[in-house]
This record gives sequence, structure tokens and C-alpha cells, in this order.
Amino acid sequence: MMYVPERPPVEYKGLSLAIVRLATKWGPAGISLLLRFAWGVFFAAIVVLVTFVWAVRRFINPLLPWFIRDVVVVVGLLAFVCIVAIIGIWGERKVSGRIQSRLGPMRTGAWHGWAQSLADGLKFVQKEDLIPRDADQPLFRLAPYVALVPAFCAYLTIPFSLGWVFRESDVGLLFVLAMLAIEVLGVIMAGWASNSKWSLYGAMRAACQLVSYEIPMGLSLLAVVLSVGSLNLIELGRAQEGGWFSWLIFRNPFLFLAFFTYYIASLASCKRSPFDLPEGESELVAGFHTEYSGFRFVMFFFAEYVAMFAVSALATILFLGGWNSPVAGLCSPLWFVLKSAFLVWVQMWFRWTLPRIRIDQVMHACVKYLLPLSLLLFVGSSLWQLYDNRAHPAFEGFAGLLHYVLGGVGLLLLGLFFAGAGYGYYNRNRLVGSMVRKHLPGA
Amino acid sequence: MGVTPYLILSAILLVLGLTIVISKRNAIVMLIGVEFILNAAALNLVAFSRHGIGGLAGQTAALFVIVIAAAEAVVALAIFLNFYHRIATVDIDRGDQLKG
Amino acid sequence: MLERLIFVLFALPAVVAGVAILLSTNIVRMAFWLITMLISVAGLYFLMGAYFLGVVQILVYVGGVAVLLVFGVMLTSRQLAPKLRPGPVETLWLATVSAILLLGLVLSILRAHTGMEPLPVPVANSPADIGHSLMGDFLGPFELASVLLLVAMLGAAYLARPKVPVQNPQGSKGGAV
Amino acid sequence: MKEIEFQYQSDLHQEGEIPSDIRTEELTLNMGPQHPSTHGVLRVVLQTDGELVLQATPYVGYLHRCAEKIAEKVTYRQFTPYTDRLDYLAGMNNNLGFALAVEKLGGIEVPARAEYLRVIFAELNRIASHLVATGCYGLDMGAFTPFVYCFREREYVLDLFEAVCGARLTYSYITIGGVREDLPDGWIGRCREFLDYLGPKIAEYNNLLSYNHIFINRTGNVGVCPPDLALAYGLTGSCLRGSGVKWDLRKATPYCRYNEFDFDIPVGRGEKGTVGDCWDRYFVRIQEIGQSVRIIRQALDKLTEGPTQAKVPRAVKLPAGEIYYEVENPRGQLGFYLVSEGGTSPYRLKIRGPSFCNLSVLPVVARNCLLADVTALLGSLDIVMGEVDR
Amino acid sequence: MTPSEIIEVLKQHDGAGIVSAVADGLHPHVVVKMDRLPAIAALLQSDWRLRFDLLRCISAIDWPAKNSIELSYDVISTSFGHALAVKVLLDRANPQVESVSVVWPAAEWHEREAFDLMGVTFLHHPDLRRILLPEDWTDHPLRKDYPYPVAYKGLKLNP
Repeated sequence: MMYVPERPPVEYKGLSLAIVRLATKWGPAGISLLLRFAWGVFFAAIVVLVTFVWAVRRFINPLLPWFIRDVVVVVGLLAFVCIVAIIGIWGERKVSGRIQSRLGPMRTGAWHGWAQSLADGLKFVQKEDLIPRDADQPLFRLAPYVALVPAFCAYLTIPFSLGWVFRESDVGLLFVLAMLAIEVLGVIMAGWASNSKWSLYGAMRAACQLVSYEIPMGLSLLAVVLSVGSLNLIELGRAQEGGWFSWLIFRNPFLFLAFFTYYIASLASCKRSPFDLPEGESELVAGFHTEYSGFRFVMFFFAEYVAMFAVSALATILFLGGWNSPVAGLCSPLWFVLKSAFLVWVQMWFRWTLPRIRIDQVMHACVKYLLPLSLLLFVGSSLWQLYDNRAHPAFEGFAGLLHYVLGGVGLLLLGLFFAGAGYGYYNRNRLVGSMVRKHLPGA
Repeated sequence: MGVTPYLILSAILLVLGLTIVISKRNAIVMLIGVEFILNAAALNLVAFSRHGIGGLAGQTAALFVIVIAAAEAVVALAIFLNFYHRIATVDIDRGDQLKG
Repeated sequence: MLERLIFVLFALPAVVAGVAILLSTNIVRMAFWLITMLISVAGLYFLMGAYFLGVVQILVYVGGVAVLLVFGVMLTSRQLAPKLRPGPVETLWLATVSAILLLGLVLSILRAHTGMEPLPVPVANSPADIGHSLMGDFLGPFELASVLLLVAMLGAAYLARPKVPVQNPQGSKGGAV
Repeated sequence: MKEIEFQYQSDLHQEGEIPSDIRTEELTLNMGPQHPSTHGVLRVVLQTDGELVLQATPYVGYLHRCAEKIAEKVTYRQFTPYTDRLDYLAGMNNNLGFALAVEKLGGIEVPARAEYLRVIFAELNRIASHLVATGCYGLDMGAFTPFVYCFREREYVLDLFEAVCGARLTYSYITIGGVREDLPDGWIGRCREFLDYLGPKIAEYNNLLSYNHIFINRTGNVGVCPPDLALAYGLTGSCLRGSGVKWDLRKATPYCRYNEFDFDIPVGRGEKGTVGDCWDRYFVRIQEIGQSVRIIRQALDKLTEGPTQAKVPRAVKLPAGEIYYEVENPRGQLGFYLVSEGGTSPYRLKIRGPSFCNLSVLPVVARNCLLADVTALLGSLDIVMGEVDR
Repeated sequence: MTPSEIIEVLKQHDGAGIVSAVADGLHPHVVVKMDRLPAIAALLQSDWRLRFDLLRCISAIDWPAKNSIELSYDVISTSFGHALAVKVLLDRANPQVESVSVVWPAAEWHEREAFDLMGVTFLHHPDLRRILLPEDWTDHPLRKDYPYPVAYKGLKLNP
């Protein structure tokens, strides 16, 4: 004898009946239509967006009152952020697939499963909105927004190129950092409000880790700020005009190292592997978002990718020349997006290669290694700047030489990277081994 | 808009902070009340600075307030956690012994 | 007009937060209300053109102090919750004192500063100006504050030091990354 | 009594100071039965103080299927499929253990070809099982990629099994009196190809996971199980060898002509920490894959022509008697205590699951470690709940 | 050492505790008296000639015909490679025996299993609880006269 819960038959009437009929009749067809042709819609959206922004900037901007322009720009930024998250999620799956000798999503959409994120989004929206009975309801509902909105707000002062910025601010850099700092609160809130011990652990780990890693992150950035003398992101970008060798990462050895300390700390502040302890799925089930499902979960997911791009964008502007091309003179927002996307890709690469660190090792790495190192870099960078300002001829010669050496090292690294990638690509059949090759498509 | 609304807001925050400190027996909540009081003061300073008294001094002083608040929070929290360690509560009325 | 609107938009949450903390019995909620207040005050700083201060408020207060507070709350809360709601007599007494205090403050504010208008141009308050001010007029306090921070750091580390001779949890001797 | 027992005993009931700096609220954490890294339906109740685990108590039995009671109701032949379900990652080895116990009690002689085939399949299954253990251990440590690689390799082993017996998980291939089928045409070539392919892959795993700095930090010096503790708690297999005890039934009491093969017993040497830490247990498995490859190569060379099945009646009838027979499974010693009253079904069949004993050491080792170390420890013990709960 | 030599050693130390011994066959074993089990276990574990350091299994067998429950402790020595089984016969109505978990901690779980499935009580066991079956299970299913349950928590079971 089995217990079968009694379920009253659902009755639809009037408008709801009409909606249900419409949805059951046309819903699947509509979704499949959208997914089939979504790639076109998608690229059209990007083209329209770019044209739209360009047109607004060129023609309408001078005519409109400021707040309309603001609204337009914010909508554009929102669209950009959404596209970043959608491409990021799809990209993560493709990257992981390639790393693991799989293909990743291939079906949804016509080309390489690119519409997978959109389909997932649709699925998530339709899912039941679950809130645990003993959860702290208001905080539980609020948390995803607290995580996502500040991550979006960080983009308000990030310049995509000269003039391609919502607000140019004297404290732009600090503003971005502050917004990324608020994101922690969303995580803690979610972890606590879920009233689950796993979530609580995730929240405590997040609090520990993110507050600690803000310090080396900020110090590494301050080293850059010291050598340029501005917190204004536009100024920082402008200081790197003139090609590869004038990028700040190659300005002095301290900044060269500061880039790496910043990048490691930013991994931790985005909760990315190997620092993904707050959600470490093999220890804490899913950490702070264990109890989340449906659209609220999507918001955390979005927040993660939005923040990933934000920290990469910051690294791009502060170290890698921002919107300036490696060859002098070709500045474009495209360069900015490309470099940031590359850094995001490196984050994904790390995630699918490295195991997870333990919590005490995370704190050790921060307090014993990263923090002293970034302090050293900060002091060293300021001393370097001091000598640079004095303009002693001997030092100038040395600095100039070192400058080119560092640039050369950077070129070498990039060259090695592409050489390795090319080698791997051309020998991909041999590297996977005989048995795999037989199973490859087209074998 | 003059300076008055800011001052009134700051007064309200101050009184709220004081009331929290007096009425709550939980050490951490008292810390929250102290943050209210400090913020009220800083708000005052910045408001005056905006409205032409003391130039940049108000903002600089507010910066110091933030710094001091951070230091205070850290030390206070460390003390409370020690307190909790000893007598397993953060009720400050229970801390009536000089020796733990 | 717009400024007034924005002022109310920020001032209201700050006051509501304070009242909510007074009425609430849930410590974690209180901590999140505190964060509401801190962000509102940061918003007011932005409104007054003190951008640097506003950003520092968010970065240090919200990102640092408040997170620390919430962390402390989560470490200690739940069991043996101390008294969070005062008794009726206490409430009456508190309300009277607070009301008198508030009334006095507001009255004196209203009498003292009627008609002080904002400067047409805000004081030069770029980060550079604040830096010059810190390194110029306020060098003494600046140094003192740095000493204070150092002392606070050492003090916190001292207070939180292991009370018993720590036998390393497994593996933490190889813990460095 | 010896001093080591007293030491463990006193250790067990130690109520000393908690080695933590700031004492926080103690939490009781229910890890499982639905948890990604408990490898099945294990439930571990953790007493934690912050990230520190003060006590870990395993609760088993969620997968209990009364295998021993069933054995008393079915015939010997009918029970072979049930052994597949014990350690479902090493069905061949389980079949072998049961078949050997029955054959020894019944005095059944197995032809030479069948003996070599049994060795080949037991070792292939050991490779497959260790590949799962390695991959899942990477997964437990937060590295997803090794898992996919290991499963890719395991697929080829399963293909080989499928070619010979049609099943990919529950084989029932090694039966009483021999093996069920002879090899299909070309199977030996495919097997050799796979062995050639696997060799370089092990080096790849070592580069990707074993010698990864983070991985070493997560597993070296973690979950240390010294040799005397391991023996006291009855750990066997790679867990015991990881603790530095050179003990392998294939060498100690050779069955199935294992004495004809030349292979080494890898033991933990504390390369990346202390002897008997998680890394040692993990690395012993990696090395055992290589040793299994060696054994299979030799067995393929020695494979003679001949029958694959002894003449055993359809209804196996054993004389009255009893036997306790153990074989070396990937996870340790799988033992069958078989009591016969002379009928066609056992009077009593007691199964000693190696994972069951390996798991019993968890509460001792997982004391005063961090939350993440419990995962590392559980993964390195490499338990299969089907065998723990039987 | 061969089983007969081991049995010799045991008889030298504690001849009175040994009821009978089988030195040959597939399963060489000694049957010991119930109250001498802990001493003999300690001897097996710690004697320098024996050193049975690995307790492999504790099997409980129900013999309704003999009105007894038989426990078989299978031990092996990783130093010498020799193996032996020690058996005790318990009263079927009230099976009680001293725990050997002090000698071999591995016995802890084996004894819990024997308690759970066969209903043997082990004295001075540190934590004698059911292990495989639910806490609220009432009987011991590996007994030969185990009544097949007809219902569990109100759910009727198919025979």
C-alpha cells in the first residue's frame, strides 16, 4: 500500500484558462523558435546595441537632458552585463569541455550550443520558487539582489574607452572596489538567511576570505595608483597610451609583480577556484547558495560572472593598458573587452585545472605571503616613483632598460602561451592518445 | 537646502544610537549603537564642511572618525569574543567579575 | 527640489534602520539594518559632494567593519541569547529620556542654524586635496591615527591569540600554499 | 596489554582543551546521507567548532540489502550475481572471491586458462576501480578535470568487459569452476592496446593531480593513519599499504597462480608528508594501476589454450564444512566465511567487506581536523557503500 | 608457523581455556571457553611468536540444533603470514561475551554487526548500537528462526 497524496485537480477559468491554453499550444513552439533563431537575435542585439550607443553618443547626446542620457547608458550597461554573464556561463562550459576532452554544450542554438545559457535561463525562470520553511524570508529574498546589484554598479565608473563611461569619477577605482566589497554582504546574507548549516559555513568562509583578500588586492592597486597619481580610471588608462611598452605592468618590476598579486587576490574575491571555498561543492554541498533555486540562483550565478568580468576589467585598465592597443594609437573599447575576456578565460582555465585550497591555507596564503608581498610592492613602487621624480640620469637609463626588459618578458610569456596553445592544437590527435582518437568524430 | 536637515538627521541618529546602547544588553548590538553615534558625528562634520565652515577640515575629521570606528570595532569584537569564550554569552550584565 | 528628494531617500532608511534595531530582537537582522544605515549615510556623503568620503565609508565600513560584525554575530549568536527587549518600565524611562534629548537637540539646531546655505561650489575635495590636507594641517592626527590603527591591530591580535598551547590541527604545519 | 591499545583507548576518550584560538558555538553537522563527497549514502555526524571537526561519527546501513540472509535462501550459483552488487566498482574481484571460496570448500579444480583469465579480469577491474577512486578523489579535492579523464579511461576497461560478458557493471563473469565465456576474437589485441595506452596516462595524472602543489598541501600530513593504528582497525588493501605495511594477499597467500607473476607491492613512504597520510593512500593506488598493468601483460603472455570451465554440475553441492577465504580486492581484503551443511545453498555466508573495516577508522583519524580534511580523508579511504552496508 | 604449532603455543599458555582444536582442514581453529576469550585474544595479539595483528572478521553463526551461537574470530598475522580462527560457543537464549575491541579496535564494528544481526551482546563494548539496521528494528534477522516481518511502520510488506 503506497501513500499517494491527494491532489485536487487544477481548474482553470477565464483568463487563466486562456493563458494556459495559449502557453501549452504555442509555448514549446515559441521557445524552440526562439532558440533556433536565437543566435540571429543575439548577434543582432549586439549590433543594435553598439549602433545605438554610437548613435546616441554622436547625435542625440547633445540634444537630450542629462538624465535621459543616463537612463539610456544604464540600460546599455545592463544589456552589456547580461551579455557578459550569458557568454561567460556558456564560455565556462565550453572551456571546461575542451579542457576535459569533451565538447561541452553542442545542441542548443545552431552553432556550438551557444544558446545554452539562454535556454538554461528560460528553464530557471520557469522553475518553482522555493524558499525553505525555516529561512529568514525577507533576507532570503533580498540576498540575490544585494549580490547582483553592486556587481552591476561597479560598471558605472568603469570606462570602456575614452568617453565610453557612465560617470568619470575622481574616485573611480575606489568606487569599483567598494561595490565589489558590498557583494560580500549578499553572500553572507544568503548564507545566514537560508538557515542551513552548510550555507552558514559558506557565508562564514566568504566573510573570512573576502575581507582578508581585499587588503592585498587594494594594496596592489594602490601601487599602481602611486605611480600614476590618480584614482581616476580614465586618467589611469590615459597614462598607458603608446603601445605595449607603456603599459603600466611593464613600468617597473614592482608593478609587474603587483599584477600577479592583484590577479590572485581577485580570484579570491570572486570566489573562483582555487579559492572557491564559500561554495566548495565537495565540502559544503553548494555553500552559501545551497538552498537557492530557480531565478534567485541565477542571480548569484550572474553576479559571479559579472564580478569576474569587473575584476578583470580593473586589471585591464590598471595594468594592461585598458582600451589602448599593443601598437600605439588604435584605442578602442574592443581592445578593452578583449583583454578583459582573456583574463576571464584565464580564471576559467584555473578553475578547471586546480584543486581547491583549504580554509587555513587560504588565510595563510593571504596573511603570510600575499599581504607582505603586496606591502613590499607598494613600498617599492613608491620608492621607485620617488627616484623617477628626481630624474637622476643613471637611474633613468637603468629604469628605461628595465622597462624594455619587462616588456620583453611580457612578450615572451604571451608568445610562449600562444606557442603552447598552437602546439597543443596541432598535435591534439597525438596528445589524446590512440584509444581516444579512434572515438573522435571523423576518425 | 540648508544645513538644518542634515543636523536634524544627525541628531536623530545620535539619539537612536544612544537609545540602542542603553537599552540593549547584547555587546555586539551595543557596538552597533556606537556605530550610529559615530556616523551621526561624521555626518555633522561633513555637512558643515559642505556648508562653508572649516573648509576641508570637516571631511578630514570624518575620515578620522571612520578610521577610529574601524579600529574600535576590531578591538571591541576581539574583546567580545574573548568574553564569549570565557562565559559563553555576550550579555554584558553577566560580565560582573573582575577575574574570568 | 531633486536634492531634497534624494536627501529624504537616504535619510529615511537611516532612521528606519535605527528604529528597526530598537524594535528587533534578531541580532543578524540588526547587523543588516546597520549596513542599511551605513550605506544611506554614504549616499548622503555623495549627495554632499564628498565622493571620496562616501566611497571610503562603503569600502571600510560596509566592506570591513560591518562584515566583521556580522561575522562576530554569526559566531556567537543563537544560544543563550541575552535580553534584547527591555521591560515596560525601562521602555518608558528610555523613551522619555530619548524624547527629551531629541527635542533639546532639534530645538537647539533650529535656533542656532537657520538659513545657512550650501556653498555655491563645493570645497575642493578631490582625493588629492584630502591627501594634501592630511599631509599638511592634519599631519599630527594622521600620524596618531596610524599609531592607533597599529595598536588596534596588535591589540586585536593579542586578544584573539590562542589561549591554550595549540597543538596543530592535522596538516596545518604544511599549510602554506 | 600492549601499550598501543592503551594509547588509542585513552586517545579515544580524551577530553582535553580544544586546540582553537577563538572558541565559537559548537555545531552538529549532518554530512550525508545526501552529500556530494560521502561516496554514496554514508552519513557522518560531525561535531564542529568553526571549521574544526571535534568528532566525526559515521552512520551506515542506508544501503543494507540483507545479502547474507539472501545467501542462505539461494543456491551457490544463484548467489554469484549478488556478489557483483557488493563492491559495485569491482564486480570481477567479488565474483572471484566467492567462486574461490566455493571451489576450495568443494575441492573443485579450475583449468589453467580460466585461472589466467581470472587474473586478467581481476586486475583489469582493479585498474577500473582505482581509476574511479583517483578521479573521485580529485573531485573531492575540488579538481573536476581528473575525474573526467579517469572515467574516460575506465570506459575502455568497461568496453573490454562488455566485449567478453556483455555487462559493464555487474558481470557475474567469474563463476564457480572457471569463467563463463572464452575470449572473443581480437580481444587480446585490444587489451594490449589499452595497456599501451594507459601507461603514459598515469604520468599525465601524476602531473595533473598527484604532484600538484595544492593537492599535496591538501592531502600530505592530512588524515595520518600510522601503521599500528591501521592494523589495529583492520585496514586492508591500499589503505593499509598507504600506511607503510607491506601486506598484500596476492603475495602473502597467493591464489589463482599469482605467485607466477612478477610484481611489486607499492607502499606509502611518506613522500609528501607523514607515512600513512591521504597522499600516501592515494598514491599507492596510482602505483597499483601500474603494477596491475604489469601483471596483465604477464598473464596475457602466459595464457594457454584449453577449457575455461571445470566440470561442475549445474546445481553445485558442497560437502559439509566451513571455510574462510579472502582475496585482495581493490579496496582491501574481501572475505567470505562459508559454512555448508551439505546442501545446494550455504548454511551461513558471512561477508567481510574491506570498506566496512576501512571506514571504522574514520572517527579516530578525523578528530581535530578541518572540515575539508574530512572530505580528503573519506576520499582517500575510498569506500563503496554497497560493500559497507551489504 | 603451522596451525598445529600455533595451537601448541596456545595450549602451553592457557591449556585450560581451550575446549578443542582443529589444526588441519580448510579452516583451522581453536574453540575456547567464553570467559577465557579476552586473555587468549590478548595472547594471540601480543605473543612474539604469534603476533596476530590483523583481525579479519568476526562471524556469528546460529545453530538452533545445538542451541548455541558460534562466534568465529578470524585473525591473521601480517608479520608471519599465518592465520587462525578462534571460536566461542554462546548460549543461544542469552548470548553474551566479553568484547575484544580492547585488543583489536577493529572488532568494534564487527561486534556491532554481530549484535545487530545476530543479537550477541558484547560486554564492555565502547559503543554497542545497531549498525546496519534502523535503530528501532526489533529483531535480529540472521537468526534461523527470524520471523519474516509482515509490516514496517504501518506499511504492509510483500512476502
